[in-house]
Amino acid sequence: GEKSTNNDDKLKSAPWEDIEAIAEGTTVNFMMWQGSTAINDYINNYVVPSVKGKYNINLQISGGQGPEIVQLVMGEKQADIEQGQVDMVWINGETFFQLRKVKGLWGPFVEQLPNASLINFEDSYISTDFQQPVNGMEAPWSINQFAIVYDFEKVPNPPKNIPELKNFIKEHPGTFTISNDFTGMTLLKSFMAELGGGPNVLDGAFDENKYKQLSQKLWKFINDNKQYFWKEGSTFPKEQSKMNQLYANGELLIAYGFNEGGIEDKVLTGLYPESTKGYAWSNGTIRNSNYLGILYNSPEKAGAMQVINFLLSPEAQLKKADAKGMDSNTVLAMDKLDTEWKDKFLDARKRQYGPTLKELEVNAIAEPAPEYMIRLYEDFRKNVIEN
Amino acid sequence: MRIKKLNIGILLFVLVGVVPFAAAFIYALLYSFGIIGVANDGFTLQFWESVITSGTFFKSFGYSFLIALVAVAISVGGALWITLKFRQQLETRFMSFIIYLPLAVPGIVTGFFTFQLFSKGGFFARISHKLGFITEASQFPDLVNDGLAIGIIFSFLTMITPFFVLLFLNVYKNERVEELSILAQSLGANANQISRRVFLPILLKKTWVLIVLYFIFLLGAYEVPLILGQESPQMLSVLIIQEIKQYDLDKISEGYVVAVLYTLIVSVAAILLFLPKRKRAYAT
Amino acid sequence: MFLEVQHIVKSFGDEKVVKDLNFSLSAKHTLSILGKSGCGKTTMLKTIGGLVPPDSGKILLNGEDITETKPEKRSIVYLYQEDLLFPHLNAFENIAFGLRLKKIPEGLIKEKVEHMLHSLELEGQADKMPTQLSGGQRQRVSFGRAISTNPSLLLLDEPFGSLDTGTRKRMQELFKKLTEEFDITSLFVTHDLKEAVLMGNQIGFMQDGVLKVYEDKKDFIQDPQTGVQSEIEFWGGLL
Amino acid sequence: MFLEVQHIVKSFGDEKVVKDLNFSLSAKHTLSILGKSGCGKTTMLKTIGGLVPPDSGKILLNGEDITETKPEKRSIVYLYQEDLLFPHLNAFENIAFGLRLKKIPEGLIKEKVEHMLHSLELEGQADKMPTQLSGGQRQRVSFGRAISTNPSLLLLDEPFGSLDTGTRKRMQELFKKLTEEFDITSLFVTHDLKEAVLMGNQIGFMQDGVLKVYEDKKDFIQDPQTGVQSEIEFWGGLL
Amino acid sequence: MRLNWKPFVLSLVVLLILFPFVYLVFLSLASEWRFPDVWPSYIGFKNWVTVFNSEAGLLKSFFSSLVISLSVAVFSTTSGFLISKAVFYHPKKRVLTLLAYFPYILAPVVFAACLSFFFLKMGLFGNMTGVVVAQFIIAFPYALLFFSSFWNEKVKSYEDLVATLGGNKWQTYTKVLLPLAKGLILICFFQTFLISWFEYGLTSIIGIGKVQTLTIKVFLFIKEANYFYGALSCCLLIFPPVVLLYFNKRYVFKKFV
Ligand SMILES: Nc1ncnc2c1ncn2[C@@H]1O[C@H](COP(=O)(O)OP(=O)(O)OP(=O)(O)O)[C@@H](O)[C@H]1O
Ligand SMILES: Nc1ncnc2c1ncn2[C@@H]1O[C@H](COP(=O)(O)OP(=O)(O)OP(=O)(O)O)[C@@H](O)[C@H]1O
Ligand SMILES: [Mg+2]
Ligand SMILES: [Mg+2]
Repeated sequence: GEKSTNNDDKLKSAPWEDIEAIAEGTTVNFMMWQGSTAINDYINNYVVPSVKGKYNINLQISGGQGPEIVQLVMGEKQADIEQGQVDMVWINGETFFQLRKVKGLWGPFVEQLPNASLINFEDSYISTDFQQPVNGMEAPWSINQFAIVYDFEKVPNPPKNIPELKNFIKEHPGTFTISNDFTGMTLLKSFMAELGGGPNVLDGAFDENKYKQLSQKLWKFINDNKQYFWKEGSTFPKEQSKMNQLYANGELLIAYGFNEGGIEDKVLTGLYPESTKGYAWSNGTIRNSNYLGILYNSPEKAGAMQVINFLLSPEAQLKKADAKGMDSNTVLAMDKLDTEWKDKFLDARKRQYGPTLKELEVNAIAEPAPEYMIRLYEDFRKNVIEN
Repeated sequence: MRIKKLNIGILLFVLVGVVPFAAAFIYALLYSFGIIGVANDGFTLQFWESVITSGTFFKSFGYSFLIALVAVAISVGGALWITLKFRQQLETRFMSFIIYLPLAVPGIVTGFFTFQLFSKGGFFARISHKLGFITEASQFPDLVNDGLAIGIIFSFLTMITPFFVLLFLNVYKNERVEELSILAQSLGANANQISRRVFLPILLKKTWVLIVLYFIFLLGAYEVPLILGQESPQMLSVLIIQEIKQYDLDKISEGYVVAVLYTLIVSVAAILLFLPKRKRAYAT
Repeated sequence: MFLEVQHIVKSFGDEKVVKDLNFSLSAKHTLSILGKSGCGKTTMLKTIGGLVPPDSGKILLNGEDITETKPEKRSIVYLYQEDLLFPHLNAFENIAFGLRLKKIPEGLIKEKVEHMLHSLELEGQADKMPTQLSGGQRQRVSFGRAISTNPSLLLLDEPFGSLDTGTRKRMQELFKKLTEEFDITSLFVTHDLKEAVLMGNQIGFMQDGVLKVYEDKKDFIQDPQTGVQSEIEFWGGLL
Repeated sequence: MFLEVQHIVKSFGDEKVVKDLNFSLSAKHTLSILGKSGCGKTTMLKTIGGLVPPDSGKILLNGEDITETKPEKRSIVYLYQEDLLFPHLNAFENIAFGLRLKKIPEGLIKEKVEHMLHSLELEGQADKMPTQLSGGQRQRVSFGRAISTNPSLLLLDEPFGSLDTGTRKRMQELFKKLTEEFDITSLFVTHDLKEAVLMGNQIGFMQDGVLKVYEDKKDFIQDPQTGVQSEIEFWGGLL
Repeated sequence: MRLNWKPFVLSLVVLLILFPFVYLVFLSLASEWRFPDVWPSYIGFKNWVTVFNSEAGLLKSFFSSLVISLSVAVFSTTSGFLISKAVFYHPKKRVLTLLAYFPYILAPVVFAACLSFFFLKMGLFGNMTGVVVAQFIIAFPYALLFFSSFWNEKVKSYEDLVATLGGNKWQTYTKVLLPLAKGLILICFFQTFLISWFEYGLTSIIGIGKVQTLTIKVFLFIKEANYFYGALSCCLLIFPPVVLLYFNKRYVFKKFV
């Protein structure tokens, strides 16, 4: 145990050539969400063969998102497993917060990655996750913004603020809802910011008073208008995916989600109608990044670093930005790239249906402190669902 | 010699059938008191307190209980009826294959399928729209994710009724119910009396244990209520997993409290139900 | 004639088990039937009871053609050769079964069944389940159940085969008493010559799928085929 | 003595079924056993066969204490009262069963079983499954299965109860022939007085859980309790 | 003549049973199908092509699923049959049976969550052996209870009969017990195969996605947004057992139903 910890510590300061040497020929386990064909296609048919070819690394993918990763880490901690089963994970702020809490991440490691130099860490949407500085404990993989999704043929004028939403659901009862998960709570955070009077109201550390005051207003708004929600507000979809299905089959007129609503992919696969569009709330919606981390007991930390470095390379990021493919926004800063790559990025296939990150930029809000999320979960259940 | 041989079997049984359960239960118990768990720091009653005072568990338990009860009652009733009326027809080669088919459909597929059919934008809603019964999706009746758990119960029915039909057909054969029925007839029983005094008691007596087990199985069902259930009250497994996987790591133990409470209640019920020597039970 | 059986034929595959069965029986009479093992006695009874459909022929009960009638509509009780008891009921309830169907008041049922248990020499066995009874006890329970419903036609397939001589004798007496009391007509298959002679108003001998009914018991006793003569010899020789 | 049974006691619950059973039997002898229905005959045989553990007492076979020996090691064959045939095997295979266990060559089995089927008057029934056989045919198959293994001790529980007089006689002769040929010792439970007299070298009468073995057949015939006398009277009266 | 309603009801039942299979296949071929359209605007193999292209190693998953499920079915059916005999002939049968119920009482998902710790400790994590053992623990009590009704007085009599005819334990099994239980054994095999085939929660925890069974591969799609892919996944899940059932039916149905 002692020795491997020492070796791991050395990795943090080792020159990249050493790391590359250690990484050569290793098998790296990557746990990630596998629920999309576009993402699986990118990973299985591009990333896996590429790292094999370039670095002779066997990249093995296992399925699992936030809760599974947290459970795995907690389980392995509990059982004192020194050689963990998973090396690297794909996480968002929610999981980052949880993993930090149980000290499940290894790092900092980001600065050592050669491709990290192409990322603008000045950008607070990249360097701060859930109001917590990332500090090199996780590498940004892509950046995206929460967006509202609608069908412009059915709804020519979608609501852009709370009063408009109120009128909209009175006109179209049963066509709007809040998913009782990360996505729904994120929407509620933007609502809370709006009720507080501006996009930056929730910035900074958690403020109990502010929360109490604003959430009161929020619950009042929801409860007063619940009867116009989906199923008259008697219940709410458990997950965002369920809400998306309801939108897809025509039950809901409005949906929402990260990754600019995930519209492009869903239209291309025939789930959403081609008349689907996305936009940002006028008071702003949350913009954040998602990240790649290395677990505290990863047996192949060097291999994982190598893979992450590859994932941050212009080549991999460009491929990932393809609107017909995984369609995610690069975290690379255009001004740090060679012109050759810059041009390629500018020439990359553009979205046909979904909004671009640029279009939403003006209405971006930073993710508030994690405590807001915890409290919203609890109080949404107490004050709305069980009410 | 004879005794010794049996004991190896029993030993294996305990090893595979009992030890894992006991270990899992103890693990959950320790977790519920905060004794283990990475995010916990030592023994506390706080999780038990908060679960018991919030009342969510008991609501959930009652809700699950009712759903499982209704589903088991209807499907046992239906399966008995089918066995009674269609026994001969079901024995043909084609039918005997057909009735096995539903066993190849797992809960998650049933849930998925039920949702596709019965949601407000689903298959039947579209047909209703085409036929002019409704003009908008929201007018379609609430059949999934609904308060009365219609969708869940429907799924449960399609899952367990075929099983019960197969079970009853078998018992019917093995216990010579056919011959006993004819005997009862010649003793003057009419069709109704045969069902009540021969068919039902023999079949139910032979199978009640399995019926109770299926009830428990439904009580702890996860996938179907996850897809078709509502947010409050939820069925127990959904509640437990939600708590265990929750965002707030400090409260994960509450999930284990619910699990332990649930296990205790059902165990006590099972002991009361199964253990007393039943006077009329005949050797099986 | 109460029961008339006309030209009944029944085969299993190529094997003609019952060939042209013809006989009739007056009401309140008992016809004893003897015959070699496997000669078709059980098949005949089951055909009359409606449990096995005949290939051809006719059965009349009280002048009515019942060949196509379902077993439960025939008001004929068939007593199985093997003792078929309801596995979920104890001895008491097995006997009470037919009575309960008739909605007889509880008190009366209890009285009747207890009386029957007493006559069957089964006191103290009332609460036993079928698997806990001895072979002869099961047979008696099954007999008691059949006879306590007072059927108009009773088909008995070796009802006392597993009983010792003493018990058998008392059961025979019980049977006689009850058939007289309740005007029961019956076919009585047995392998016991003595029993056949004692129980039957008439005696039939089945051979090669054909039933020969003796007009008179005398004829039966004198017929060397039946084995009565050798029996007389045997017992005489023991003196 | 070949078989010695000493102080065997067996109760079911409160009911003492076998009380202090004591008897012995020489090799190659047959002991006929009579007794009232439910008196404990089956229980006694099962205890000797090792299928029911006695509450106390001792069983010696050939001088060796076998009370704790497993049934398959006793080389005692018990023939069930009800005809218990393997439902998945036809008549031929049921009879061949014991032989197959001994890994006798196929040709020999075929020969032996066919011979046995012939002796049992079951030609043409070889391919039938148990449910297709008549009561008496089943009983004969089950008898044939038991005896074809040539056990050293054979326990028969009413082996011929469902047979007609003629067949029964021939089976009795077959049994005599085979026991002599293969030196089989046996206990023979029957309800038929004649059979008891014919088959047994000795006769035992079971009552109240105790077996009384008559020294001499004469004593048995003269004992009014056994019913032989009334039988003699009956048949004499028919003349 | 009274109208005979049975054939109608029966036909309806057949339709109801077949409908899901047909509908799922249909849905997996559809695309762009929304309320209130009664007919999809696209029918074709687009979804199948996309999924088979993006999901590398589907075939490999299929075979590892097959290996796992067959092992679990074989182990649990065999041990269930053998051990159930010891349990249901034991004088303390009632207590033992009760103990066998308990794994059911602890809801399966919870059972899985609690067991993972011990699997981690024993090094049975993230490999095929671990998954087989874990699924075996779930399937075993099922198999055990499944055979409870088999061990009755009658079977005991057959066993005794073999014993008095001089047969040893092995012969009792091969010549009588197994042939008698053949139908039940096949059904139990099929059921435990299904338990293993459909097992998701436990497999995903113990196998942590490294043991990629078919179920693990396709499960996400059922839950995720694109229900056309979901239907496709359902097809992948349910048709292999149906095929197995079809090939099995000759054996199963003769003896059974
Ligand atoms: N398993 C059991 N549980 C309780 N009582 C039993 C059991 N087996 C037998 N008995 C009782 O023990 C007594 C003797 O039974 P046994 O079968 O030995 O009689 P038997 O002499 O063979 O009678 P029969 O001639 O009628 O076959 C009967 O009263 C019977 O009810
Ligand atoms: N289902 C069947 N299939 C084929 N053959 C059968 C079937 N039932 C009876 N048999 C045959 O028909 C013949 C007559 O059988 P049945 O049972 O009527 O005889 P039985 O006179 O009652 O004989 P026992 O006195 O031995 O009971 C026998 O040879 C028997 O094997
Ligand atoms: Mg017969
Ligand atoms: Mg007996």
